[in-house]
Formats: sequence, structure tokens, C-alpha cells
Amino acid sequence: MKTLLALSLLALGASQAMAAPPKPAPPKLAPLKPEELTTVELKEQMPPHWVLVNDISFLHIADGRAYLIDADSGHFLGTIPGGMSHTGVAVSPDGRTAMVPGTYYSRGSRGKRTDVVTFYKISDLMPGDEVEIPAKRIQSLPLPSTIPLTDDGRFLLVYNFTPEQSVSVVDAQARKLVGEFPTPGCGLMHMTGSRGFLMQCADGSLQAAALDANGAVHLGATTKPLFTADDPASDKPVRIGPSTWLFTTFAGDVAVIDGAGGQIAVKARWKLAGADESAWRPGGLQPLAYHAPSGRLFVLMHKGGAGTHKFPGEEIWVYDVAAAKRTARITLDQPASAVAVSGDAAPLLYTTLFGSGTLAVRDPGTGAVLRKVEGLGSDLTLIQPAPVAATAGAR
Amino acid sequence: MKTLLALSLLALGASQAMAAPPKPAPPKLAPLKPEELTTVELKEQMPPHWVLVNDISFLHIADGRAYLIDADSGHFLGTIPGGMSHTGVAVSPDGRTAMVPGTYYSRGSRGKRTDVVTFYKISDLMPGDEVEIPAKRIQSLPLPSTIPLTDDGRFLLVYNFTPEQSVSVVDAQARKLVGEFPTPGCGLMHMTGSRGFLMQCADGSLQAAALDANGAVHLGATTKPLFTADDPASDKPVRIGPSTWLFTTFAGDVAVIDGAGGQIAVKARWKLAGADESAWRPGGLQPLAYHAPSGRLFVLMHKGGAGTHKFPGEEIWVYDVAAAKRTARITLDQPASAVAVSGDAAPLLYTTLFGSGTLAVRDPGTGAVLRKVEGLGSDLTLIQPAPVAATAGAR
Amino acid sequence: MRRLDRAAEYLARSAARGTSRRGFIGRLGAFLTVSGAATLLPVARARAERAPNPVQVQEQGDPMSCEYWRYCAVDGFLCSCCGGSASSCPPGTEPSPITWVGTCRNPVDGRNYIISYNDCCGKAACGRCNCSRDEGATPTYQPTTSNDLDWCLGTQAGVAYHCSTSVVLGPAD
Amino acid sequence: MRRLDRAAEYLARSAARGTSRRGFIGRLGAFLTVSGAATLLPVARARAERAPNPVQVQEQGDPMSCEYWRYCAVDGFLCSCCGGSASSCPPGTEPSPITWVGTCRNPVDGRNYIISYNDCCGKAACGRCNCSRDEGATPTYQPTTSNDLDWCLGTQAGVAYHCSTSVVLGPAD
Repeated sequence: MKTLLALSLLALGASQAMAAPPKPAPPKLAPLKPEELTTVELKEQMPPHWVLVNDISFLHIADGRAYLIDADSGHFLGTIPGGMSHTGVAVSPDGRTAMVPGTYYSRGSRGKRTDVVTFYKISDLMPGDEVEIPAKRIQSLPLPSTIPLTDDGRFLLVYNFTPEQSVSVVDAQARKLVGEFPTPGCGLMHMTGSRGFLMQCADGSLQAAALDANGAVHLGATTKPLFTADDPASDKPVRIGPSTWLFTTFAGDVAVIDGAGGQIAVKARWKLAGADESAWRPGGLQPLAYHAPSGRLFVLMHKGGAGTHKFPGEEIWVYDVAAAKRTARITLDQPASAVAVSGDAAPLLYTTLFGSGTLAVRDPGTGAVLRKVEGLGSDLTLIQPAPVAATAGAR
Repeated sequence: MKTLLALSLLALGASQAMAAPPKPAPPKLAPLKPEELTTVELKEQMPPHWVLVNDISFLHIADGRAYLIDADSGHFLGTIPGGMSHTGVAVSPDGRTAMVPGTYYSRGSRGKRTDVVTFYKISDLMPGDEVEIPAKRIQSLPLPSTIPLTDDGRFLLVYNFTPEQSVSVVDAQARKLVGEFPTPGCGLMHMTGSRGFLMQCADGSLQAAALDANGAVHLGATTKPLFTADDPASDKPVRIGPSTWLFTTFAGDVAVIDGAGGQIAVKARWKLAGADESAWRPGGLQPLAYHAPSGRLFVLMHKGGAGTHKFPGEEIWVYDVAAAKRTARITLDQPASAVAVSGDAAPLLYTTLFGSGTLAVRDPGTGAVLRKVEGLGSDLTLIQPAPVAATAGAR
Repeated sequence: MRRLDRAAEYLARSAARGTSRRGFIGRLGAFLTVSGAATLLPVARARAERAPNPVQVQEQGDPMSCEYWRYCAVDGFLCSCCGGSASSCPPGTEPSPITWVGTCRNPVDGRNYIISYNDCCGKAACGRCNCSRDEGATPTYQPTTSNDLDWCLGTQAGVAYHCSTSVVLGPAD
Repeated sequence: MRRLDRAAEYLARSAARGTSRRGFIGRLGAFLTVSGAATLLPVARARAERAPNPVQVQEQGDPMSCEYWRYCAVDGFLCSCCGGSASSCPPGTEPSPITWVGTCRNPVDGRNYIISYNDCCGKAACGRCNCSRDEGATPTYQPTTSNDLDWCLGTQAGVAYHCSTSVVLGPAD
């Protein structure tokens, strides 16, 4: 049945590959040996330059998946299946295990809904343990903070929206559900330290919360609204420290917010664009990337007005976060809807454009394309570099 | 989340549609009335020029579907969901009911397999009764003779391949499974009369079979091989009479075979191409269409050698079947992988090309395109015109 | 009606948080838009042919085009191209009983209208006439004005998104 | 091993029909190709890194290209582009224990070889390096030489097709 795709190629005028007529045999060689079909197994731990790229498969949204790529070689290593409205993969800090929150229906796009977290070893990418969770996982544009892991990899948090808001907690060690905890009015879990996290609330405020030793969620302090109604903070902030997140608003204001110990404090506010650059805004599905070893922030920027917060970036603007200063502007050969950077000391910068099926691997200093990995489905959303902890230990 | 697709358009340089600045209000008009959201309902019976077009969604094969089109207006009327390796829809002879054999897995592309036949009223396209069938339905390139209905609409037959071969029978009236019946060595069910059918066997022979009053399958006579090993009959013959099928071989030989009363007889053999046209062969996913009222056969033909039996047609050759004579050659503006014709006295000719997402509606006399219906997924396979019985009764 | 009860609960809690900006009215409109939806459920309907709702006489433009005025904040596949219309779901789909709202200006009468962007649900994406206009859309944590959410969550089984409608609720001014 | 027993049964029945042409040897080869597959099942394997099988030294050409000699009758996505190789399944997929076979000529030594086109199964289509060459392929009712069938039917759960291998079984002559 797989010949089907060739037909469309034919329509484009490509000629079908036919076997060349046999040539006279060369001098006698030993014949090829019979082969045994094997199945590939990978390293046990993700090296720093492996990267997961997520495909939401928008037109067939029940069939999302992640592709595992070796960015150094450009090799396609394997596939991790997702489910309906695939968001991404939570990788354990040691880079050995991938956890995939998935939603399935008994009859494809309808019927009985089941939500599960499936555990995969990176080494074999085989579906292993499965934990059933409340069938309430948010179905939305993919956001990393809907499926965070605690820093030690012990608990996986899953954001629910029905439209009641709650958090399901999975014990990733015991591989069982801890429970579901209501978080009325607030959503997303931005991790701040070993057990704490921040949530964003509809009125522009932030809500502190923390897991106890058993994984139960307890709500803490709430701030007053920190963002205006006319220029809300994006739901795609980036973590820049153990307890610190950098938020950008639709218009490009920056707020650096620390949630250490359940206390929420605004540490800095500045603007991505200068006064003479007011047409430039951040945008895309994954507009921000932070490289901790060098303190650099990479932002996808485009020219546009209100309502363009999902427009892809035409340039990447690079900032020294500590200095709150831009240090470079990188013009992109192709727009990008997502940007990410590997966490090691010799990093690679990654970009993709939704609809392109292509991951670009770049020099983070110049933005120059080192290689492109093509044929990655059609609807690439989030890019997930190997976790930092794995980075430290591997290679 | 549906903004995502716009990003790829942007990448191509298309500008985003922005709201025009408001103009001064014209003289006072009555304001628009609040609206009630409704759900469309269709005619109870498919009129002659409605047509189903099947999309196997090859890259996301768990999410196949059929699109229902009004070929007179070009309107898209609705969608009927399929499942893994979607083949097509069995429409009752009265054009009121669609039956969809589907395969589903509990975790998308893996897990527990369940095969069901789902009944849809044409009027509302809502999933209604469901009959579970043995989870053995053939997963293959779509072939209409894997899911035929008896002429009276009473029994639906489903071909199984595991690689053991068998037929599941569903009582479409009682909406329950009759049973599964082995058909060793032979596959496909080409209906010949009210309860009889022919099967094609691996050695080039044909096997007669029939359903009894309860729907149980009983095997009958077998022929000697009727086709050579080097030029097998396609598994895509077309029915040209109550008990008669027209088979073509890969190279374009025709055999007209009658299975009346369980007796299998070759009624005629001729060739599609003349001696000076030996480069021309039939090809595609649905290469043959027959218009009973006029006795015309439409064949997708292309130039090619061995192994090109799935190549799309560059031309449609039209034959008077009774005279075994070609009456026309239609050059196509675009190649076609499927051809079909409506069953009424003022027919429409349909073609599509796998990968094009487009159904072309044509004048069957000239092949001229009357209209095109675009945006129909990407992997269109079989075209299914409204059933003849519905054609007779409707409008 | 359970989902609507929950929506009401949710609204009450949200209100208790002291939000009173543009979101709140939007919310109320949004979450209660199709309060009669239960009576529209296909299982409860009579079996007469029901054509897609036409547009109203005071309108101009092509409801199969993304430029159409009601679509100023729509985000998805236009139901007009999928067997429905700007205010009708295609056959065999279920309207989302709760959703999000936007405000669009009708160029014919110069008035602003509240538009409810109900999803039609239960079949996988229609795939025709993709139309993405984010005017006034907010992040997901401000759900009542967010088009990044799959609003099919409000349907009977929380089933798949098929296409988007743009229903006139009434004048915004 | 139940599936293989069935295959043997099937072969016996087919043989009883008196078919003795090219199909039969093919069948035997095809249906018994990966007779050791059960021992290869991932659940039974040790956890050492296992690189994709390389091509053999007497070969030339690019196994990521559809032109590669072994692919004369392959039909699908090349496992070489999906994390596997011409004779290795990508990680996390399961090889189909039964399949169909073709005969291809190795241009380096001029010999014909029987190639087994086992599918790798259990994840949805890889989607990379589509390669469709129907040389010698037969209709579905002649299954052992048909590429129109999804051969994943032989895997544990009958799961989805991911990509195609092209395994050398031995000289054909």
C-alpha cells in the first residue's frame, strides 16, 4: 500500500525509478551472506546534542509524535508516539527515560477518552509502564509548562483544563498517580526549585504552589496582577535559574520573576526592543531559549502589531540577561516558529518552522546553519534539547 | 491552537489578514439578530450526484475518512470518520445508510485492536449502531471488494487476512455479526447476484461462494487458473452486470466472467490496447469504472512496462463493453489514480489523483472538467458514487 | 448540563478572584453562549433536513473566505467549507456548548458585535479553509478569550475538533 | 510462534491448491524469513546499545536512496532514514515475522538475491524516504509477493506500519 505516495510524485513529473538492466557479472566474488534482521538500540542516556522535536500533526491530531535527532550528525534516531493534541515529552534529568502524557479515544477521534503517561527507555524507545491519569489533560497549543517534571525527576505534573483547572501529579519513581489537585483560576506550572512552582492566573497575577513530600499540591501566596490586561504575559516564559523565570509580554516587555521559597518577587523589568524598534515583537510557538552556561537569551522577533504573538520570527535577538542588554541580532534565512539551545558548554542552536518539516541546527554565535534535518512530518512545534543533567553526565 | 497552520503560510510570504480599520457608520440599520447555532442535516437519501471520496491519510493512517460531496454544486457536505487503513464506506442500496468497517487501537497506533462496523444515517452522519467484528480485517491498499454489501443490503461482507483468509459477515438489518467463515487460499468478494460471489485465488483461479439465508458462507466450485503467473488479473475488477465482472490483467488483457448460479464462465476475452499500442496499460488505485445505462467502460491508461500497475492514468480510454470496442480516448489535464462514474442516465465522471486533494467532476462524453472540489485531505484513494438503487429512487 | 454547571462554578470562582476587566463579560457570554445546546444535540433532534443557517441580510462578504468580517478572531477551519456555515455545524458534529468570544465590526452597519467562536466537534479536523486571525486573542491562562484551546472539551465526550463557527450573539456596544 | 504455525498451515493449504510457480518458494522464504524473530522481540533482549546493521562489503550505493539495489521491490519508508538500516528496525519497533519477498540483482557481483521486505511495526508511519518500486509485485490475492498488504499483521498486536527493511536472505540462483 505504500506505493501510493509515489503517485503524487509522478503527477509532478518525476519519473519512477526502474531497475537498471543487468550488466555482465564481474569476476567471481563471494556471495552476500544471509542477514539477520535486528532492532536498533540506542545509548542509555541522551548525549548533550540529541534533541526531541515534536510534531502535533494538526490535520490528524490524534497521531502526534516526537522525533529523536542526533544534531551532531543530523541522524534521525527514532520516534516516540504521542496521542491526541501531542504536547511533548518529559525527559528525566538523567536523560534515560521519556514520559509521554497522551490522550486516546476508543474510536480514533471519538468514543471513550483515556489519558495516560507512558514511560519509554531512551535506549529502546519501547512503550513500557503506563500510568492512567484523569482524562482532563489540556488540549491546546503545546506548552512545555503543561507537563513539567520536578528537578529531581520524581514527580510529573500534568495541567488539566475542563474548563475547571487542576494539576494531576504522577510519581515517576513509583509509576503511579498521586492525585488531582484543583488550581482554580490559574494554569501552567513553571517550576521554581525542587518542589515549588508558579502558575499564571487569568487576572495577570501569579500563584505560588508547591508539592509536599508525597506529591500533593498545596497552593501558596498570590500576587497582585503583574501584567496589564492590554499586554498580557505570554504563556511561554523561559526558566533562567533554579527559581527564576523570564516572562515576555505580547508587546515585548520583559519581567524576571523569582519564586524561591514560595515568595514571588519581580527581579527586573526591561524591554526587548529599543524605542526606535517598537514594530518588533517576540512571537512563535516557542519564542524564547536560554543558555545557562553563558547567560544568553535567544528570542524570535518579527515586525508586527497587536495579535501577531504567534507570528514566526524573522530574526533571533540575543541578550545578556544579567546585563539586560542585547548582544546580537541574527537574521534568519527562513522564519522560525520555535527556537531552542542545547544546555552544554559548546551549545547548538535549534530552530524550526511549523509546516516546514525541517530542523535547522545552527551555530549559536552567528546563527549560521550547520546542518538541516528534513522530512520531519509537517507540523513541528516544540524543540526539546537533552536535559541539562544528562548533559553534565554524558560523553 | 489552530493558528499554527498560518505560520507556514507566513513562511511563504503570504501576509496575514488583518481587520480593516473601521469606516464611518452608514445610516442606521437594524442591528443583526442574535443567532442560534444549529447542526446541518442532509437529505435522507443520497441523490445520484452525491459522491463519497475516501482519504486513507497515509502518513497518519489511523485517521482515514470519507468526504461526502455534492458533485452538481461542488459543495462539501460532510465527513464520515474511518479508522486505521480506511478502505471505504458501504452504502445501502437505498442510499440512506453508510456502513464503515473500521480498525482502532487502544493507544492510537498500538495496543488492543478492535474492529467494528459503524452505521451512519446519511441524513445526520452521526455514528449510530456499532457491530464488533473479528479483529482481522485486511490492512491494505483500499479495494472495494474487501467490503461489499449484498445487492439487497442485507449482509455486509468483510475480507480478513491474518494471513489466514476468511470472510466476516454482518447482518446489516439485525445489526449483528453472523460469523466468520474461512476461505483458504482465496480473497476478495466480487458479488454475483443476490447472495453469490467470486473470490480470486493465489494460483489465478476463481472460487465461487454464496451466503445462505442466514448469512453463512458456503464455498462452491473452483475454476482452473484463468490467468497466467506472469500477467495476473488485477484485484480491482469492475462489475458490469448482476453476475458479471470485467477483469483486467496488469498488461491490459480483458476477461469478462459470469458467476451466475455459482457457475463460473469466461464470457469474453479481449485487449484494451491495440497491437500498435502495446506500451499502454491500465493503472492506478481504481482504474476501471462502468456506466451500466450506456454500457460504457472507462479505463485509466498510461504508458509503462512491467511493475507500473499502480501508475496513474494519463488518459481515459472509453469502451463499448458489449462490442468489446474502444469508442474514445480522453486526454487528462492531470493524471488520475482513480476514476468513477455516477450510475444515473445523465452521469458525471469523477477522477482524482492520490496526493492532489482534488476531486475533478467531468463530462463523461468529453472528459471536460465541469468543476473541481479541492482541499480534500491529501491521500484520496477510492471514489464511491451514490448507489444505483438510490439513483433510481431519488430526486 | 453538567458541563455548564461547572462553567458557572468556574465563573463564580473567577469572579471571586476580582477580575472585572474585559474578560469577565466575555467569559459570561462565552461560557453560556449555547446554553440551549443540549436541546440541539443530534440524538434529541427530529429527522428533517436542516440546511445551513444563511448569513443575515445586513451582511456582505463571502463566509467561505477568511476575510469575512465575523472571522476577525476565528482560528481554525471554517465550518462554511466543511458542510456547515458561519452559524451551523456540519452534519454529524456536535457544537461545543462553551467557548470563547471576540468582538468584530460589521462593515455594513459599522456596529461591533460579540461573536462566539464555537467549535464543531466529534470528527477529526475538516482541513478546509484554514483561517487564523488572532485579533484580541489572549494566552491560555485567560481562557475565555483564548483561541489556543480546543473548546471541544465541552462536548459530551470531549471529542476531536472539526471546524469553527462564528455566531453573532448581539451588539457589543 | 502461533502466527508462524498459522503461516505454515496456510502454506500447506496453498500448496494443496497446486500452485507451484515462482510464488511457492517465495512463500516459504517469505513466511519463514524471520523465524528467529521471537528471540529478537525487544522484551526479551539485553539492554546493550545495538547499532544499525551496516551493509555488506560487496555492496555499493546509498542505503538511504531509493535507487539502492536491494530496494527493487520495496514499497514504503526506508528504515535507513527512520533510525534503522536496510536490515535493522528502528528502536522501539517490532519486525514483522512474516512478509513478502522479491528478487534483486546486486550490480557489484551480478548475482540475484532473494530479499525479504520485512516491515517494522508498532509506531505510525515514519514518513521519511518514501520509496515505491513495484517490480515483480503481485495483487493482494497473491500475498507472498504483494506489497499492497500491511505485513505488520504478523506482529504481536497487529500494530501500525512504520518503515520497510530489505534483508538479504541468500542468492536466488
